[in-house]
Amino acid sequence: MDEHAPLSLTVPEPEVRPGGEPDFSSVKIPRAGAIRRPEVDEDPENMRDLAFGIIRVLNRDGEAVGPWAGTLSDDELRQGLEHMMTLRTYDARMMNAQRQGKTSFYMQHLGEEAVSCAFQRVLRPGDMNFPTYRQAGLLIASDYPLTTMMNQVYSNEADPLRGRQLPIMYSSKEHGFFSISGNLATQFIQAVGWAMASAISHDDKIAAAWIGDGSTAESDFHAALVFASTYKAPVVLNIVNNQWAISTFQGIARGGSGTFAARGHGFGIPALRVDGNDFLAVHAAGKWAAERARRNLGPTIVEYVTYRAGGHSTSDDPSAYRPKQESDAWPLGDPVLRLKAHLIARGLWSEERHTQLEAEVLDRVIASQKEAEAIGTLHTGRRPSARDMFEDVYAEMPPHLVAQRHQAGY
Amino acid sequence: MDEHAPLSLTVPEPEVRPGGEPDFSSVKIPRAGAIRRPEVDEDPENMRDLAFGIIRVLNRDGEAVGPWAGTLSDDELRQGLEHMMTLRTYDARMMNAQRQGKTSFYMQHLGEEAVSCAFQRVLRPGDMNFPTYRQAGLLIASDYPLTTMMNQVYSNEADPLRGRQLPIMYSSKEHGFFSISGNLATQFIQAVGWAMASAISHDDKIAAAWIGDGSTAESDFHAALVFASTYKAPVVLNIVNNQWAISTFQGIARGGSGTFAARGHGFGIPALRVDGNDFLAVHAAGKWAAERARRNLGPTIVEYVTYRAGGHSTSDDPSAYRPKQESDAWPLGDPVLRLKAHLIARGLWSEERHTQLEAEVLDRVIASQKEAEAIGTLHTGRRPSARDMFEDVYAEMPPHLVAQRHQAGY
Amino acid sequence: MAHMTMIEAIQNALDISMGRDEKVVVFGEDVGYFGGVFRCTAGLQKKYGKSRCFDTPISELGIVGAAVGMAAYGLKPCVEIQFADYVYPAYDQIVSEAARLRYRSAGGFTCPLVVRMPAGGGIYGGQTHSQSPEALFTHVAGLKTVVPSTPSDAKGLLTAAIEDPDPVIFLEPKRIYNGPFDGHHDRPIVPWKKHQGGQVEEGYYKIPLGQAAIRRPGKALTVLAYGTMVHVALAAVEEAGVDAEVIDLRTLMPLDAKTIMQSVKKTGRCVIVHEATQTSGFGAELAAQVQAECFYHLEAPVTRVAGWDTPYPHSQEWDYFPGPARIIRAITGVMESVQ
Amino acid sequence: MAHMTMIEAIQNALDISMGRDEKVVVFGEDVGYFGGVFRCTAGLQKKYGKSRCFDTPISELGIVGAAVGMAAYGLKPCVEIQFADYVYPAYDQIVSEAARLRYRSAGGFTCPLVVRMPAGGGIYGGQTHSQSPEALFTHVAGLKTVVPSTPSDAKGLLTAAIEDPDPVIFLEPKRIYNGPFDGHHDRPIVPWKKHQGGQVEEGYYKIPLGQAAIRRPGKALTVLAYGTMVHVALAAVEEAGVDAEVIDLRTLMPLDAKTIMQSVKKTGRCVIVHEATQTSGFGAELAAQVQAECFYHLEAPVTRVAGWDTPYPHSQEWDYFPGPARIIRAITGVMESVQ
Ligand SMILES: Cc1ncc(C[n+]2csc(CCOP(=O)(O)OP(=O)(O)O)c2C)c(N)n1
Ligand SMILES: Cc1ncc(C[n+]2csc(CCOP(=O)(O)OP(=O)(O)O)c2C)c(N)n1
Ligand SMILES: [Mg+2]
Ligand SMILES: [Mg+2]
Repeated sequence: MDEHAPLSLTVPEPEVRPGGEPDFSSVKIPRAGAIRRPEVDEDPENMRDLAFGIIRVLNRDGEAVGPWAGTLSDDELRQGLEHMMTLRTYDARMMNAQRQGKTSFYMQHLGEEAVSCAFQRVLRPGDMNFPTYRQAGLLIASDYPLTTMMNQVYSNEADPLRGRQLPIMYSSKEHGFFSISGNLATQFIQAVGWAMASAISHDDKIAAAWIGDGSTAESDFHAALVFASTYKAPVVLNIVNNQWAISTFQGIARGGSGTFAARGHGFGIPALRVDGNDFLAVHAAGKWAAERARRNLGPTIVEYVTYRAGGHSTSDDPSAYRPKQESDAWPLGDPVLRLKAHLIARGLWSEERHTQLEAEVLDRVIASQKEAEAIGTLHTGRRPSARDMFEDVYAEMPPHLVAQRHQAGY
Repeated sequence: MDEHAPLSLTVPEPEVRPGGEPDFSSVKIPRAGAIRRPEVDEDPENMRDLAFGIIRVLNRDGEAVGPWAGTLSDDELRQGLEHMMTLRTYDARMMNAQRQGKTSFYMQHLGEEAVSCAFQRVLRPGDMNFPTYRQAGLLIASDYPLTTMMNQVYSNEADPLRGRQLPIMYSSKEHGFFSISGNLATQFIQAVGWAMASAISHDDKIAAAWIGDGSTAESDFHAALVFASTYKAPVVLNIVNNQWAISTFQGIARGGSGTFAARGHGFGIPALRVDGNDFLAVHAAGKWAAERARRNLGPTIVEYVTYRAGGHSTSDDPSAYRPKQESDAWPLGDPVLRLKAHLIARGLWSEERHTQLEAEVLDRVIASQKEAEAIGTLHTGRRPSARDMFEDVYAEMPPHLVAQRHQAGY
Repeated sequence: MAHMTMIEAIQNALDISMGRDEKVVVFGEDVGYFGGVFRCTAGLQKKYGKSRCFDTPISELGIVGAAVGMAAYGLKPCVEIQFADYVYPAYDQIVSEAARLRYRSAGGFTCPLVVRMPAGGGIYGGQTHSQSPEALFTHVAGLKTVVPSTPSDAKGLLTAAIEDPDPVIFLEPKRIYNGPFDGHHDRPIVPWKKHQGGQVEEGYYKIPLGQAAIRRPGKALTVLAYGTMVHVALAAVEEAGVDAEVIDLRTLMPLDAKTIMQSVKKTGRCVIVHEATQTSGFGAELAAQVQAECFYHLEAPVTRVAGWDTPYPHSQEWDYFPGPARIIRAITGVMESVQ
Repeated sequence: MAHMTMIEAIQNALDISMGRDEKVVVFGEDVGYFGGVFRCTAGLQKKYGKSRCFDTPISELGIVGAAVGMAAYGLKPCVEIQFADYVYPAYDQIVSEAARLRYRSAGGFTCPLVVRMPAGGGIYGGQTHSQSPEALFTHVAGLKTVVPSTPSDAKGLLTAAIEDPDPVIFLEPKRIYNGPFDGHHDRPIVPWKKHQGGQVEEGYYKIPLGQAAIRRPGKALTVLAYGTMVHVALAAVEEAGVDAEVIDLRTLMPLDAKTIMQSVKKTGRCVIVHEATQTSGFGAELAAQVQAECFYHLEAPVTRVAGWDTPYPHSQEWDYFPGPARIIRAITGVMESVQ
């Protein structure tokens, strides 16, 4: 037999660490318009290439080009811009509120606004998102009241979740937004189950599952792919690849496969890879995938290539593990600026109107914030009662909980 | 927006159920020798085709043909035949012993003998298998004493596992056979961890993980693929696709993907698909995969296409869910007969020698059985003491267990 | 009234529930065409179609995770885990998701879901076909946990569990699937036909969750048990010749503390019997509550008879099983206690 | 002696263990380059290289499952689960595999493995960053479970856990990572510098698993606690002005029953304090054992003070937390009990 050198362990590393020069030259970015758009009922085996490219619509000059362009009206585009700006402003205010001690914790979307804001436009009333903590754009784009979001973040008396959940763990059945779990990935298979239930019921509603790049390593991701593949569940399986999972770069979860989208290939699930900072591309890909679900053709994986420009949460300082300027070097740009440039290029928008809208959005967010803070924040004002703590453990409170509530003085 | 028909749930079904005519015409079987043999260090992306074919060496005339032929010497082939015959005879005797009440339970390998018997020959001393309950051939092919196996099945006093484990849940570190778990799939990620440990220790040992088609749906399978892909663990990831998981046909676990081997594609793990009833093909594929591991090239998936000719276990009656003659219709034939025919075709064997060997094997198995039964069986003879029950929960018995042992009268 | 085994009673409850409410769906490993390895779902696929009763991939996580999503949609999934020993891959979906969905969404989403699983030993199943993991569920706020001891109860409790608006863990003592068991494994097997509990009311009925049943009234001491151990305890009590009150808890959570405390206050003595490993078993909770509530009535320490703190062994199964001899010893000990 | 926080003490134990034995490997989510979200593994990758301290994919199952394989190979993995609330995906690998490997292979394979995880509330972490799941491990034969209450103990116990030949669950009370906590969240934070337990011996030492520590000797009653609640209990005892004996269990399994029973036999009264949900919490086991062993010495019912039977809420955190007021009420109740 041959002799072999001793084995050794491979541990993937990002190309640059703090102190180094950010370098994304290894990220292959196809030009806008370059990726083909197959029919939704094409055989998944013939769409393998789509998991390795990046579907892009907006080119450098702000033009919408190629087969994926043209899914949104002018009004929808302007509205999309407004949603993204609202989300960004909301985030900035809440980050600050957390620093001021008005709440315990916050997680922002900086750089990823297009993903959830654009995707929400492909859904219909009654469809259900199973989000992670970084898709508040789904709520904003479906006109969930900002004040209600803030009430949740502040855990005040008007918090629809009665102070029980960590800030940003929103929940609204009416807005097609499933209760966020602190446990990563669990929602992915639940979304598949929900979609199966819709199919079992001969309904026409579809589900959208959401997961981060890092969280695809969890078991629920596998269960979701297995069940979705077997029962052809009407679900869109969204993977938001923002390059980082707290301090861990996406190469640790991705391993030897080229992309996260490619995970679908072992299951016969078609997979798209999309420029997540391109509002138009996100919408086009989402629409294609949703159409597959609605036509009972089964699940689709969509990987959004984006970048988490901020810290993981208010508890995180990314400068400890990646170069400070890495965010600026990110080659897919900023989703807000790109959509703005597109609208201006098409004569639908101007710097002036943008500045004006910025001010309007800020006013609106501040007004909502005042409203919420007038009710209360984590430590001041009107807050949920400790009595609330014992409700909703079960539909009907069992004797031992009644006794404990009494013991607690309520 | 378009109108859509109501959704409905897809539930895959096998083509035939009891009462129907077995039909394997949809199983595409390439002719022997047809599948190419790439270099072990070829880029996994360029080997995708190998997950969809079936590597076969033995053709209808019993000749060994094509690029995967020639990995075994004449002696090794004759020995392989003997191992498979021993396993089959052993199984038959133990099935019978269970029926006679000498033990509680048994699981046989009928039709799948080539997989474990041939694979064991690619391993070296110190390598470690993480088997399921249907790879006892690994023990037989590494000369683990039959009597010891029977002692385990009988839970008698000489059972190395002291009566604690269900029959056939063997364990032998010395024979590179990891303790079998009743919980499906858990061993798959453990094998990856073991292989990582070997790499961390700059050792030259490799691991072989084993899993059934049905069990690939479990979470541990995903964890194994993720970790093996990320850390390039020196492990062979074996999937034994015997078409059934108890009463559930492989289409339920496989879903929309063409094959189980294809699961590797989402992870950049090269995947072979092999005729599991062809001793030579199993060996050749296993050797190729083991070589990749030894050269620190990382994991390989190998799917063995075979057929569970018997019931799932002694608790199972397959005629309730599949046609009785399905096993005869299985197009890849019987592994023992095929290797026998090959040896005869090559003039290395004869009907007479075969009959003689059959008798010898039977004698040997019966002798072992007598030896084991002279010690004891589940309900008679010398059996492990209840005292044993309290040992090995921990290395050192803690006070509460000492007290319980006393309470139990020991 | 009809004679039924516990398996038939469970099948019957599923059948009636599926017939009454098309939101009820049933799935799990080998549950569809074949009807379950213990046959509890036999015939349901044929009767209600493949999209209401179907086989699943072997992923307990997937089974429960999908069921949580279905329940959130508005269906009422009743899923089978093939053996309770295999529930752990689904444990996260049960404790982090099903149990807390109503709470964390303040009632916005709910999870009416039943997880059925055969539990307990006594069938030479070894360490992975014998476990009684009830205490791992009773510790989790938001779950209900049920363990029936007769076909009649199994049917009524399962029907109630399916209609319950919250997630219910339904543990089926597999040793008594086909007949009651007095703990003497060397005696002939008794079928349910010969037992009162095997008389099952036909048609629809429910037994409310949270109500214990006094199986044998008595004055000398109280024995608390559930599932298989109810029958073993009853036999042991007869053999010991003690006038014990034997309470079948039926539902562990919510617990019928009232019935328990009333009894112990009357008898002043309490023995708790379960098959699960003793340390941190459900008997610990019972003992803690009983001594707290009945402190001034107790004439002897509350005593537990439980599985040893080892895995459930294969060939030493009957040494592990807390059979009549051990129960009698405990009863005698408790009766002899003098302050 | 050096001043250390509990985080530093844990890092120090890992550092020393890795330095002494190259079989010790450390991994988990964000554990490598960054050094862990709580910084317990800071500097280890730099010092010992990427193949002995590394980041993993976000798969608790994968982390523990791989560790089981590594332990079977002969390494000594000490892995981190980022929060105890996220251990459930690994629960099957822990209870079905790590815990039973020695038993099922009759010692042929063993599993010297430590699973470290920050546990407990008091940091506004809501229901998924606050849990205390110790009872889910103490019920499992084959596991040891440790909960330190000071930096000094954390270092000695973690070193012992790493050297232990069997799997150890090591729960780190995150509320006291940086300083002891008396339960009064509105008072200024105290650093470990000012606490005796923050004085940590330099270099290698071990504290054997299975030995409780009497934190405050006393005659009037016994308080059993562990982790954060040791400090809360000590403060409550002072405030109540009762001569209580406060026992820090340190290891829940194996339990130092001797020290406990000696104390309760002396004091005749026992209060148990833990942060986990009461029903089927570890307090149930303690109460069951104490009443059984000390029945004739007890002058009042054994009383539990624990988290309510609800998920751990976010904004009502301090209503959930079993703080000094509730402990004092329990102590007073137990002291007033008259037979
Ligand atoms: C089961 C589980 N394990 C670990 C964590 C801790 N955790 C919270 S967020 C996170 C990183 C997730 O990364 P990714 O999925 O890429 O999402 P992103 O934050 O980048 O949007 C981790 C490890 C958790 N919440 N749940
Ligand atoms: C976690 C777990 N779930 C369920 C089972 C019950 N079970 C035992 S074998 C089996 C079928 C396995 O099928 P497959 O993986 O195809 O292996 P095969 O029996 O065909 O070799 C099932 C469901 C188990 N042992 N463990
Ligand atoms: Mg990410
Ligand atoms: Mg199979």
